[in-house]
Amino acid sequence: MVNYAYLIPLFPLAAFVVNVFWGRRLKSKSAPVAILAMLGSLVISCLILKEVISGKTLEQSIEWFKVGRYSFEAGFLVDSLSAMMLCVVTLVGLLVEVYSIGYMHGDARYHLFFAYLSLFIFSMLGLVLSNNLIQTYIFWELVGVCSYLLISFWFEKKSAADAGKKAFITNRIGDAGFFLGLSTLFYYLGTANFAQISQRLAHHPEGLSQGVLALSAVLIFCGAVGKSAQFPLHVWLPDAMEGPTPVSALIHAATMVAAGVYLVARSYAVFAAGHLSLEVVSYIGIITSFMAGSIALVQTDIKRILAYSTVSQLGYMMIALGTGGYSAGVFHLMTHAFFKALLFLCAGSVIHACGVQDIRQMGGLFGKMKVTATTCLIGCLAISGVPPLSGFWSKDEILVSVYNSGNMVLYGLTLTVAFMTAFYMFRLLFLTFFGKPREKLHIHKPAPTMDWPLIILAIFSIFSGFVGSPLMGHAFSNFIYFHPEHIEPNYMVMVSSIIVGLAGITLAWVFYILSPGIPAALARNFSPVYNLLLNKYWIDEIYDRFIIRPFLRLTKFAFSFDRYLIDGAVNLTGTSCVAVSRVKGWIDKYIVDGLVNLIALMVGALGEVFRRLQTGLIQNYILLIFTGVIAIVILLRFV
Amino acid sequence: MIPLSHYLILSAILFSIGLYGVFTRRSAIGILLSLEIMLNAVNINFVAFAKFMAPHSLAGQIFVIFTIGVAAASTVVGLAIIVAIYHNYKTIFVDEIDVMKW
Amino acid sequence: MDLLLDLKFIQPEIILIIASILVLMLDFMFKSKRLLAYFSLFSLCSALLVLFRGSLSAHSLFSGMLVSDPLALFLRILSVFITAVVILISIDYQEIGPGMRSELYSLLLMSASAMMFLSGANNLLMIYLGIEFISLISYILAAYWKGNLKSSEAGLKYFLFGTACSITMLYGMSIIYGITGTLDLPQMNQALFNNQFSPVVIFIAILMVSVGLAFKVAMVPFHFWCPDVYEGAPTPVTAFFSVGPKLLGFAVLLRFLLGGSALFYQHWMHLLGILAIATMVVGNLTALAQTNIKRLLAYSSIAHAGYALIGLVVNTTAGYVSLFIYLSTYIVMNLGAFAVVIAVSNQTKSDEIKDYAGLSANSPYLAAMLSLFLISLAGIPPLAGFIGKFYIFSSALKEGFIYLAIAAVLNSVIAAYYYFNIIRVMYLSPASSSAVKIKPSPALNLALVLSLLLVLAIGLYPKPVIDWVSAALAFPSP
Amino acid sequence: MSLNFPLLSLAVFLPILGILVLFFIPKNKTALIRVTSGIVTFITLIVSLIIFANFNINDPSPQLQERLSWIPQVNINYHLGVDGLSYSMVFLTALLCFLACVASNSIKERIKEYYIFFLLLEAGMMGTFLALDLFLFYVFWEITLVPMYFLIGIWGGPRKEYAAIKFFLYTLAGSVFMLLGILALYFTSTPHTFNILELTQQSKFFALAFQNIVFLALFFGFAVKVPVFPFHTWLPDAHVEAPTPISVLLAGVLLKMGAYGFFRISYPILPQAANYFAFAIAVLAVINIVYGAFVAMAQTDFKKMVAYSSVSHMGFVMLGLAALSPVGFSGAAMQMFNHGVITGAMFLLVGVLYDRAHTREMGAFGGLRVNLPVFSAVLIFFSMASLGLPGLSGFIGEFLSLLGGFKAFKVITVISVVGIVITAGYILIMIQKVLLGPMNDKWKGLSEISFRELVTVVPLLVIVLVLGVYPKLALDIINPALNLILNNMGAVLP
Amino acid sequence: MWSNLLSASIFYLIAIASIIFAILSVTLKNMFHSALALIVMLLGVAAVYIYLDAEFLALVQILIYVGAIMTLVIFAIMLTAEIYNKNIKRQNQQKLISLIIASSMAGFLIFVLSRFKAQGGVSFFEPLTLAMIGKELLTKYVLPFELISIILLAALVGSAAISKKE
Repeated sequence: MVNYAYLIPLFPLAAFVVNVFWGRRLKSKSAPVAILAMLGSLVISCLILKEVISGKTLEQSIEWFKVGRYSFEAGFLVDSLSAMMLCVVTLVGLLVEVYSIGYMHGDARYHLFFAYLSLFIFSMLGLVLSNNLIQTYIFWELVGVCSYLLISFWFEKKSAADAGKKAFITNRIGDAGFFLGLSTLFYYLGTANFAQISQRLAHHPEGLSQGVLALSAVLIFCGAVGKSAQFPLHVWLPDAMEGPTPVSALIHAATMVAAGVYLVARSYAVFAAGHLSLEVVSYIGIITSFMAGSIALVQTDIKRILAYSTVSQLGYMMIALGTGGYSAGVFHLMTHAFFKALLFLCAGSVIHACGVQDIRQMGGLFGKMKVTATTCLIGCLAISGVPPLSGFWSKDEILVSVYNSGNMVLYGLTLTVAFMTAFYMFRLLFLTFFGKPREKLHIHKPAPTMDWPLIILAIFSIFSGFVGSPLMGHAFSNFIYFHPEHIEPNYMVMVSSIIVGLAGITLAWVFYILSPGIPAALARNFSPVYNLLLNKYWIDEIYDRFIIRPFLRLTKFAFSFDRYLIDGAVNLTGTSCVAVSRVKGWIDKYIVDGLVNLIALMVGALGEVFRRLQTGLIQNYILLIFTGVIAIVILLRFV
Repeated sequence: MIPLSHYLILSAILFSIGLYGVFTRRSAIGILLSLEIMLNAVNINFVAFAKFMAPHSLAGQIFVIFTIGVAAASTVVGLAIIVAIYHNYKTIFVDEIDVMKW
Repeated sequence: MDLLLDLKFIQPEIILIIASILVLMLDFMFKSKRLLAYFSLFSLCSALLVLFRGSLSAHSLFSGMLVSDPLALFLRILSVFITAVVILISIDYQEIGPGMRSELYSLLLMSASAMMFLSGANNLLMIYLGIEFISLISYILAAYWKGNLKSSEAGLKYFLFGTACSITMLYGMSIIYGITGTLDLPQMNQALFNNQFSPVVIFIAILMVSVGLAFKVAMVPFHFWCPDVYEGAPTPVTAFFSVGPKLLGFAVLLRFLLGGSALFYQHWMHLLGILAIATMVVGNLTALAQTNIKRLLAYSSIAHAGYALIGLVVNTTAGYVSLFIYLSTYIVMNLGAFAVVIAVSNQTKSDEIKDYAGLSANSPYLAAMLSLFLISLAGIPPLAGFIGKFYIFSSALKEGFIYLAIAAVLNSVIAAYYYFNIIRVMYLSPASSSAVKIKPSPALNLALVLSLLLVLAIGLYPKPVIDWVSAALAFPSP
Repeated sequence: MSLNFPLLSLAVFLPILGILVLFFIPKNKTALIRVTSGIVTFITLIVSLIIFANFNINDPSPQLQERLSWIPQVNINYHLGVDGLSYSMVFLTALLCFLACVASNSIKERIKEYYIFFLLLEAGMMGTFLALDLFLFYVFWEITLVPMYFLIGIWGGPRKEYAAIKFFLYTLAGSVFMLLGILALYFTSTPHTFNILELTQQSKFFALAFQNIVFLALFFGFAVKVPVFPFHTWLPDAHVEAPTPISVLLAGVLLKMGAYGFFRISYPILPQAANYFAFAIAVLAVINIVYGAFVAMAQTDFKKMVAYSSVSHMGFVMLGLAALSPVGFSGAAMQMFNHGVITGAMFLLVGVLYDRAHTREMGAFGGLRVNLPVFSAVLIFFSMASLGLPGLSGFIGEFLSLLGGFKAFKVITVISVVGIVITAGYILIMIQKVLLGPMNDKWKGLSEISFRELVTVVPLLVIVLVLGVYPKLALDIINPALNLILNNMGAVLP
Repeated sequence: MWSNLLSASIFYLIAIASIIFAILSVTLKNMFHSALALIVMLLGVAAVYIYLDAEFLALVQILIYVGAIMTLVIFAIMLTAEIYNKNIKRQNQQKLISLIIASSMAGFLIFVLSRFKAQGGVSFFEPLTLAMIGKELLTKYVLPFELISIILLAALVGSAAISKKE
């Protein structure tokens, strides 16, 4: 079954082609097409997972094209990591598509939505399956484009268009770094294939100094930072919430953002070889997660909170990978995919139901939306790391790996982030579903097709954790590992994470249910901190003032430089304008046109001098001739 | 006897006088006259060289005969043009005849 | 003294002289002046036939007066061709009234014979007489437009300027005669080599002689007459000036420099080089701001003289071959361009460039023709002009005259600007309301088509022309 | 195996035949004129396909050679030949000319003259790519100048005269120096020859100092055409003022003549000089990329922006050239072909918009995607391609050039990668300004892209997609020729 | 010996006279007077020819130059009727420069030509009789002879064409 792996991405591609060309006629039937394709891929992925669990891996590749002595191949690699990712992507993709039927009902470009969604899933699957860095880079950018198309899906809204553009450009910056890392590796190792890279790195080839290796690792990580919205390039994810919620659920929670982590995992050999790069990964991870976590505390838009929580959780995974917890990071990636997708879809139902996104206007929806509320509760519990849900196990693994890495400051910070996560998730829960309804909101029940995916995701959120838990003998870490490591459960860390989680929940309960006045009071006397967090550390403003605006001014200068300086130095057409002074307008344009006319001016002026010489008087001519003769004679006498 | 160089000096002086005349004379006929002077200077040259440098060949003198013939022809043409100028411009002052310039 | 034998060689010249006299007689018999033109064309064709049939042995005639070597034959054929085309384009030129037609044709025929004599002249006397003959006819032709102020002014200027220069040339000749004691060019060359006079004397003599020739060629310090005379003279005459005398001027300059001054070559080279560049620069720059098309073509002919001079500066057989290839292509293009100028001025009665506005709209045929000739003059392949320029550049580069090549190259870019300025006026600016379709007369059309075919033929397949010219210059230069 | 039938000459002189036919059609029968020109360009396209049929891919040396002595005294002969590299350009020329001819319906006045100049231009371009004799190459190079002057000058926009004469003088000044270079080569080659193949053999005997001077002379000629940084100011004016189908050809083919010149003449004949100037060219290339992208970002006029983007994209070609490695060369050759296809399509689309809205100010549009869905989809597709999105052909050229460039000049390539990001910037800004955002009612009446316009764009779309996914098709044609050039330069390269 | 001295002094007299009259003809205000001055100069030149044993040339000079050409010039002067009003300025403004140029020209020529040494002494071989000139004209220089006649014809035809009334 494994050698049919290439079929998996082809199904969604077929769906995309069908929906794009015949979508208009299919009208509402374009959704089942996409869902059928997704089902096919899911079935194959599960079969492949079963085979991979039984130890079978496969790498096949054909020659894409050959240039000089380098041959670029295209192929697919099926091993434990990719099999797991395949299942996660196809499963979440299927559920999101089912959910979208209800959510996108009645949209003018309904078929286009499903077409873009299938294209996205195709490129994501392609990325997961690819066996070399170049192919990953190609699908990497395709994924970027699909996210651009989906974010600016409702392009009538200017904010959506801007968000799409911002996302794409930030990704592009990350990709530039990725490309440089890729070409350094390609240059030094002569190949881009993952297997060969780890092989050649094993008997560390000459010429490839530690510095260069670390640099290429960091550059590749730079691509991951762009895609997984880590610290310097995270600004695009909160704005990406402009897109429809299922998009946010699939792309900005489960799959695309996870691609960065997947990439680091996939090329872990490069990171491991260079000792410096892992520190960079973990530091970036901690900064991102702490910052995002703190911002989420004060946000009011339901989707923005979840976005910042995603950024924070991705930071978590990066910390795990950074501190050597390879399987911990990947495990958290899987579990996070489920419960974050669940949370986003719940948020989607809430927005779909009451049409508003600001949690301060919501309240007391528990009674009206029982299913959404309960599943949301499960999601929040999972993410806060309350046992026995999946979040607890994966977060615990990460905490253990951080603890084992010996960096106590890092451990402390990770704990505080866990506390913050629990706090803002339950703040969200209490404000939306519990307490008294603040405003008169007309609620209409979400369709059943929107409820079933929630329930399935809730189930997965609960049980997916056990795979990696000690109860099942750390099956997950034996399945996906960089090099086999034996982790014995560290009960102290487990207890501390539970305590922290519960503390966060109770504090949220106290703040928002018991005495709603406290947060407002707190905000007042800690106002500088509150404003800092509310305005997202003013990062967007900083970027705008110090990068974007000077950049635009530079382009204006470059253009004027081009028109006046260079154009002026070479252009000859100004000649006649000097002599022909009648056409005034024409001249202003040329004189204004710049330096190029300078040469033209001189040539013209010289022409004018010779012209004046022609006085028309015959005797001047004869006189000039004989002066010429005399001059020649004198000249040659002495030369 | 009179050495060759004296003749040549005479012709050089006459040539320059003619030249000066061509430069300064305002009337076209004046210029024509000065041209005749220059031509005579050249003829003297030719005959002088014929006598001193190539006494037994007649080339020099024959050349002068032809130059005089040509001088006659060119004077005819010159005067015809001057008359035509006078007919059109009503003046033969060369510095007033400059319709065409630059 | 096999006089009769020599006569056989100058049959074409005799035919033309007789024809020119006959034309005067026929004037009384025939009412329509076109017949006169056809008669003169017929006589030119018969002269051409005789020329082609004539034998090609390189020996001197009339005891050293003429020499009938390949170069002479080449020049004579070209002179006849030039005169034929000039007569062709002057048939329908309205400015010259019917009364003066016969004299015009007879003078043109005489000028043809004069040019043919000059091409073979191998004796100082013959050179002087030939030059004077052509000059006299040119002075008359320049002033030929009876009522027109400009024409008589052109005639006067040309006359005074020309006579002054030819007398200076004569003075130079007298000094050379003094030095060498002979008038015969070959003997003169021998004498110049082994004489005991100081180089300065010889140098001044040669300088003064080439003043006369440079005047004909319109080289820089002697080019002042050119714009005024070209603008003033009737257009067919201007066409004749820009091609006929210029070609002969170069030929005699070559014969004279080739023979006499080979001795002083190193002096000459740099001086001539500087003069060539000066000619190009003055010609091109002043042309930039011209408004009258005849005056512009005058400056362009000065510039082209500059380019041709490079062939002389290089002073190798290849250089001379490129010189004459350049001149033959220049002749063809220039005649074509002037034919169009005549056609347009017949209709619009003006030579101002702005009156060419929108010519492509109402008479596309003429506009296309003029554009083709101008593009060829600018030296853009695949037309004849490029072949000429290519040969000149290659001969300059071959002998290492890099500075000349670069100067010529830059000048051709400037030249392209003012040629395209005319094309811009014709094609890009809107036609004035009064413009009307200009139909060239059949004779003019024939001249146009003939020169167009030649320009394209030389451009696309220059081999025959190059063979012809290199054969002409194959005679062993002394 | 050369067919007895002179295919290459047919390809070059077919348009001239077309001109002769057009002469006999009266001026007012515009429909007939359009059809005949369409047929002529189509047949030329078919001929280029037939050439491919007779073309043996793995034989790197020029094939189907035709040799006729033209001016024997100076050893100039009419020598045509096609190899992988020139075939890609020939096919591009034939295709773009056919599409531009179909798109020329937007030309409304002086139609007969338009098509005569159009066909003459095609003949010139075709000849330049097929000529194997330096003199013939120069003649065809100059032939393209005159029709382009008229095409821009007569049918252009408001400042057409200025743009036309500027284009003409820039290229002429450059090509005139090129002529000196060619002559210098002619005189130093023993036995004097203009033949490119023989000169390549003799490249070992040219001294380095001589090579440098000639390389500089040729560089001026080609750099103006590519255009390389300091000589590029004619491009935006020429593009903005030229009518749409002509700017398709201008961007699609004329720019490639410069780069082709480097490939065919400068590099193989003057290897040491190429190596000597490699770094300088790389620096100019990166200036081209980054500076071009910067200025494109500041544009408000759609066509000017695409013009400056061409400057930026051609920078990659120069980078690939400077890399002097198989990867770099293939990148440059691919980029030449792909840029031709993509920018050609972009200009066609700009033309579609201009014919309807008669303005090119990007700010004036906005929200066109609502009632112009098909047009927007195609425009986004080609914008993504010109952005260098993997999976489309634009990416292959840039990727290989950068990879090749990286090997040779690390810092320069890093800066050029910044160029890619800026390219993404201005393209997305363009998409947002023109297509996205609320539908402004000014353009309510705009009609969707017509079938004929779509026909001109679809073949390009297919090529971009096919070459994007499977570039082996094009690379297998181009690579043998490039390897041959590199082997000849072999001794010189590091 | 004494007769040599006498003829030499007469020669210098004639030379100086012709130079003076040349200057006069160039500077005189009245055109008619300058024409007369020119005639005298021409006669002087004829005398110089005699000194140079070119009697025939002197004759030709007097006959053609003075006889034909000068009469023609005087007719032209009459035609253009400028001779009477004295007050018109005869010389234009560039007098000074032309003086410098003309004199430097003279200087150069004199400096150059003065170094000509007489060659082959002054002995008289057989006197150059008129018959010899005639024979030479019709044998060696027959072509120029014919040519000069055609030139004169052309001049005649041309000037007639220009000046005839419509």
